[in-house]
Amino acid sequence: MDDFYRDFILDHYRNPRNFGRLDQPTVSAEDLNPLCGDEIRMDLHVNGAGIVDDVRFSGKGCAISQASASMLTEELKGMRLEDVAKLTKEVVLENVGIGISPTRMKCATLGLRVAKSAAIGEIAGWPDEE
Amino acid sequence: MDDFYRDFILDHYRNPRNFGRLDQPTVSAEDLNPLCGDEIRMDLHVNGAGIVDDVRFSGKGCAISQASASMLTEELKGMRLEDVAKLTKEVVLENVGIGISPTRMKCATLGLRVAKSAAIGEIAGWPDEE
Amino acid sequence: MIAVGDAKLASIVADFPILSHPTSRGKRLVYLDSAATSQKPQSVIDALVEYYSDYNANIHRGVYEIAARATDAFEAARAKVARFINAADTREIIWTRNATEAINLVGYSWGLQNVKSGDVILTSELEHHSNLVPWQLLAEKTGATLRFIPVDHRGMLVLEDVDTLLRGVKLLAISHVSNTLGTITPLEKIVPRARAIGATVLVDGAQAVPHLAVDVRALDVDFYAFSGHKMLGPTGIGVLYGKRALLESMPPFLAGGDMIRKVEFERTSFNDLPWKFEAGTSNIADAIGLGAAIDYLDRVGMDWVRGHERELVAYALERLAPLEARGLAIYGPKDPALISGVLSFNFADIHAHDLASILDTDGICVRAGHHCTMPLMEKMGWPATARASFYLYNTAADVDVLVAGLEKAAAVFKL
Amino acid sequence: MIAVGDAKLASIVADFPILSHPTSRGKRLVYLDSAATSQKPQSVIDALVEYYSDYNANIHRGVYEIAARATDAFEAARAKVARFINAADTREIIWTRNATEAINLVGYSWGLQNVKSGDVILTSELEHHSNLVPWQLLAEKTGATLRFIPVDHRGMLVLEDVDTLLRGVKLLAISHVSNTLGTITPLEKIVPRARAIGATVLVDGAQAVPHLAVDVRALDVDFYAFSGHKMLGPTGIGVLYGKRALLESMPPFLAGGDMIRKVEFERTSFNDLPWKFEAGTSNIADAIGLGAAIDYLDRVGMDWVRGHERELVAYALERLAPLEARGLAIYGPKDPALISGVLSFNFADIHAHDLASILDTDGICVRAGHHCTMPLMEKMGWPATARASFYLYNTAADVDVLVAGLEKAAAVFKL
Ligand SMILES: Cc1ncc(COP(=O)(O)O)c(C=O)c1O
Ligand SMILES: Cc1ncc(COP(=O)(O)O)c(C=O)c1O
Repeated sequence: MDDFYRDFILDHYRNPRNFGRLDQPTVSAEDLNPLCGDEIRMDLHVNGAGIVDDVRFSGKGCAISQASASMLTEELKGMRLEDVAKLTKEVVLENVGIGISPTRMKCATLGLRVAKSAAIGEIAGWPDEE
Repeated sequence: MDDFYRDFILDHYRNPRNFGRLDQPTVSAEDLNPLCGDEIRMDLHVNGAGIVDDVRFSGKGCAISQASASMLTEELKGMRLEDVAKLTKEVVLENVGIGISPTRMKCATLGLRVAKSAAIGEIAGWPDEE
Repeated sequence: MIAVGDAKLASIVADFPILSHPTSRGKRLVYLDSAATSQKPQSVIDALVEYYSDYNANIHRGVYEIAARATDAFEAARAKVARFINAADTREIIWTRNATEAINLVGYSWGLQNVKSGDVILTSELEHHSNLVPWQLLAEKTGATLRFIPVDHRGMLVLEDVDTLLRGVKLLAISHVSNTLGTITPLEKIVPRARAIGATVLVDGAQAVPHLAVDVRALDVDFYAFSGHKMLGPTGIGVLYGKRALLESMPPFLAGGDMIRKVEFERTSFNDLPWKFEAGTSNIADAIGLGAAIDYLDRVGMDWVRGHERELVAYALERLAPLEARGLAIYGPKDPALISGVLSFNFADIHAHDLASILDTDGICVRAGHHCTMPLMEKMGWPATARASFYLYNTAADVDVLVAGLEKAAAVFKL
Repeated sequence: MIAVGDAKLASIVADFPILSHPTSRGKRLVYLDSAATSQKPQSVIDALVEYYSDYNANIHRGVYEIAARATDAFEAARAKVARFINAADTREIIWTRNATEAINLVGYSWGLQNVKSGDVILTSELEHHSNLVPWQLLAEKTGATLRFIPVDHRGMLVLEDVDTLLRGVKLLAISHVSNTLGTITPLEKIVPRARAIGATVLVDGAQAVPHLAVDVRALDVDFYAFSGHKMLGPTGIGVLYGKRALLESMPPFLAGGDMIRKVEFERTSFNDLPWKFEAGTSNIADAIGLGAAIDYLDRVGMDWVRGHERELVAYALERLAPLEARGLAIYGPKDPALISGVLSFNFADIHAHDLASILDTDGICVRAGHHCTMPLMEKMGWPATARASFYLYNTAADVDVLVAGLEKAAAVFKL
């Protein structure tokens, strides 16, 4: 696990890309990893062609969740919203590379889960409040 | 335990002495052994001198509880109510003799507990209903 | 009859260390009280020892190695339970202490939310107190009324008028197998009718899951409760199965660590299933132990277990029959197809407690009393019964020892 | 500092089998998470094995030998608990699954009976969720309000205005020792004031009973809750202590077998204490296991345990001090006299989870997160902390390994 914290991970952790909020997001979602308390919010802006043309994330948490989310935002820009909804955790694993332990997988995939749920919510419509 | 069931125990079980109810008991009590379901009721009649001059027991249960209660009633007759209140389980153990296992002690002393609580209740007054 | 040389049975018996330890009087232990609690195979004991000796740690929030291993083993045990009773989803398996707590959980959470004054709760006359008293309390709190499916003189539920009985019923709470008589409830005759009128269905499976192959989806019940300790597992662990949508809609029961999502001073949001219903540190070791018990039952096969118990009951009925002339009364339908491995009886005027004490001197463990079914006993007019209950490790020889013990009791009581 | 050759400590360490099993990376296990759950000595594991292998039987209603032995062992364990915390009466000891269930039992039984709209429940800002969320739920159900004793920046309760805080209070629910900071609540300053105004007092002793000598009568509390698994006992067993008169006056909580006196179809009368609150088959084995844990702690002596933890904390504070210049922030009062064996910290900008992961690679088990005290974390502005917690089997060498692990983390994160 200690070999996981390579320079680029620490760099994304300490200098997260696309950090903050969008003024006029098309869709936002946030989630919390109840087991460790990490929180992430994702704001997506989608253009008329269904392409994510801007994205921000915010939140707090460990290097794994923050770096993974930061790297993910770089991928999201330019993607079709439909494809965001279909992302699998492979995209995260490719980003962060080796060494993630099973206990920390939930940290690594938190940003992804939030982005996907934003995309799915936007496409399918959020469920009505009961 | 099998040597416990001697002739006189079986006799008291099958032909319990002083079995039934009194028409005009001075005091009655009943209790149940919640662990085995045995139930015993004792009716005592106490004369002006504070002496138990008549007694009946009723209930259902195992040979140990019924025979012990039956033998106890024979002792109770003629006792001062105050002394009934002070009886200890030795009286039962002397009556039933050897061989009672610890698990069955509650059966053996059920009649005694009922008789004592009747006597104590009569002497001290039953607690008020709250 | 059980073939004397049955190698499978012999190897099962050898798996239970307690069965090779003689009693203080030097007798072979003849354990005929599995309906109260079952014995445990070495593999279950080993699973506990392994957890405590190798990877004891609290679960869910630990990032270190043994915490991860404990979490995995704990959740793997839950998955084993889900598969064993054919639940659709692991999240439908809630750990409780025992069947009793599982039933109470439904009473407090679903019950207080859904049962209203005037509603009817339908149960039966042969329920264990654990599937009766919680509903009495719920009825008292809500103003609902209890109604009972009657039993006939053989201890079978009378189901001719089931639709009448079901009229206006909000909850059907019924046992799958009676612990006193072993009678198997024909759930297929009641549950679909209850569902048809929109009633919620809870089944007390404490005596079923250990002895029969149970499929909660085929049964189509809403809730199903059982205990680990009666199915080769440790004490202190039980299960509530509930349909996911129903569990999702219910308020939490106990509150505390692990069942929360986010806590602020004034308010709290709750965790996802199944953890929403699991407050505080779970019984980690015993959940893992129950997983090992299920592995064991899987290896033996539930069909074998059921078949073996049927054979034992048939053999016992055959061997006991001659004693009926001397006053032995066996209760229940006396048909191995209708009952699980349970026989309740009385012997002439020997009280069940005395009978149990005399049998104990020969190493025979039977239960005596009301078996936590006082209303049934009252209705049947039995002050108490003696109960012999069988499980996969019992043998024809055990039945023979029981019969000899009864002969001895007859002699002691000069019958 | 701990004398390297301390024979007593060495023999204690040898009693815990897990401590001699290296991790998968071949490291010695340095277990610093006893506040989450403690490790178990061989004698506790043996007590479980003995029960399951020699005298496994259900209790209270069995007349046969092993049932009697199981009942005796189970009730003897209850008596050990009563003596260990100096309860006046064995009947004041109610078995629960854990501290969380004990607290919820009070909430459901005493709480719903006694707490009314407008009543105040006083608790503190440093409570574990298990001693907060049950009161939120009770307040919601009854219309009562929650009030909080504040904590200062060191994590100490601010008690200057305790009489003002206590005004109108029906229930004081407070922890004896904080699981996040280890701070020991000066109960002697609060409880008598609470009693003076007639408030009922519940103390969450989950972190106290394992580490300090606790005397419930000297503390004069009404209820006291704790868990076996944090005090060398098995998972799945906990204790609610309650004053007898109070417990007598309370309605039952869970309903079912064993807690009843007489059941009829329509009504039930309940059993005597303590069984009134113990529905269904108890966690027999683990109660007996907790008894063995108490025997172990008795042999070591609670004064030794407390003294040893104080020494360890003092040594750890001394060894960690140099790292403060590099960004290590240790929370809480940093005074071994005021805290039990718990240290919470953060290291520069390394998130607690990352820290715990890095330490794990060297076999060091620390907890990272909110420790089920989210409101405290929020108030203090800590997103998470790493927590090292000590117990009787920890050594100065464990502290040294922790310090080395932190040095390594600093290198990994290029601090
Ligand atoms: C202070 C405190 N209270 C209550 C609890 C809850 O204990 P359990 O999870 O064993 O119910 C804990 C355990 O983490 C604790 O530390
Ligand atoms: C039919 C039935 N239901 C419920 C129970 C309660 O099980 P437990 O005591 O494990 O909660 C039992 C156990 O005796 C039972 O036989």
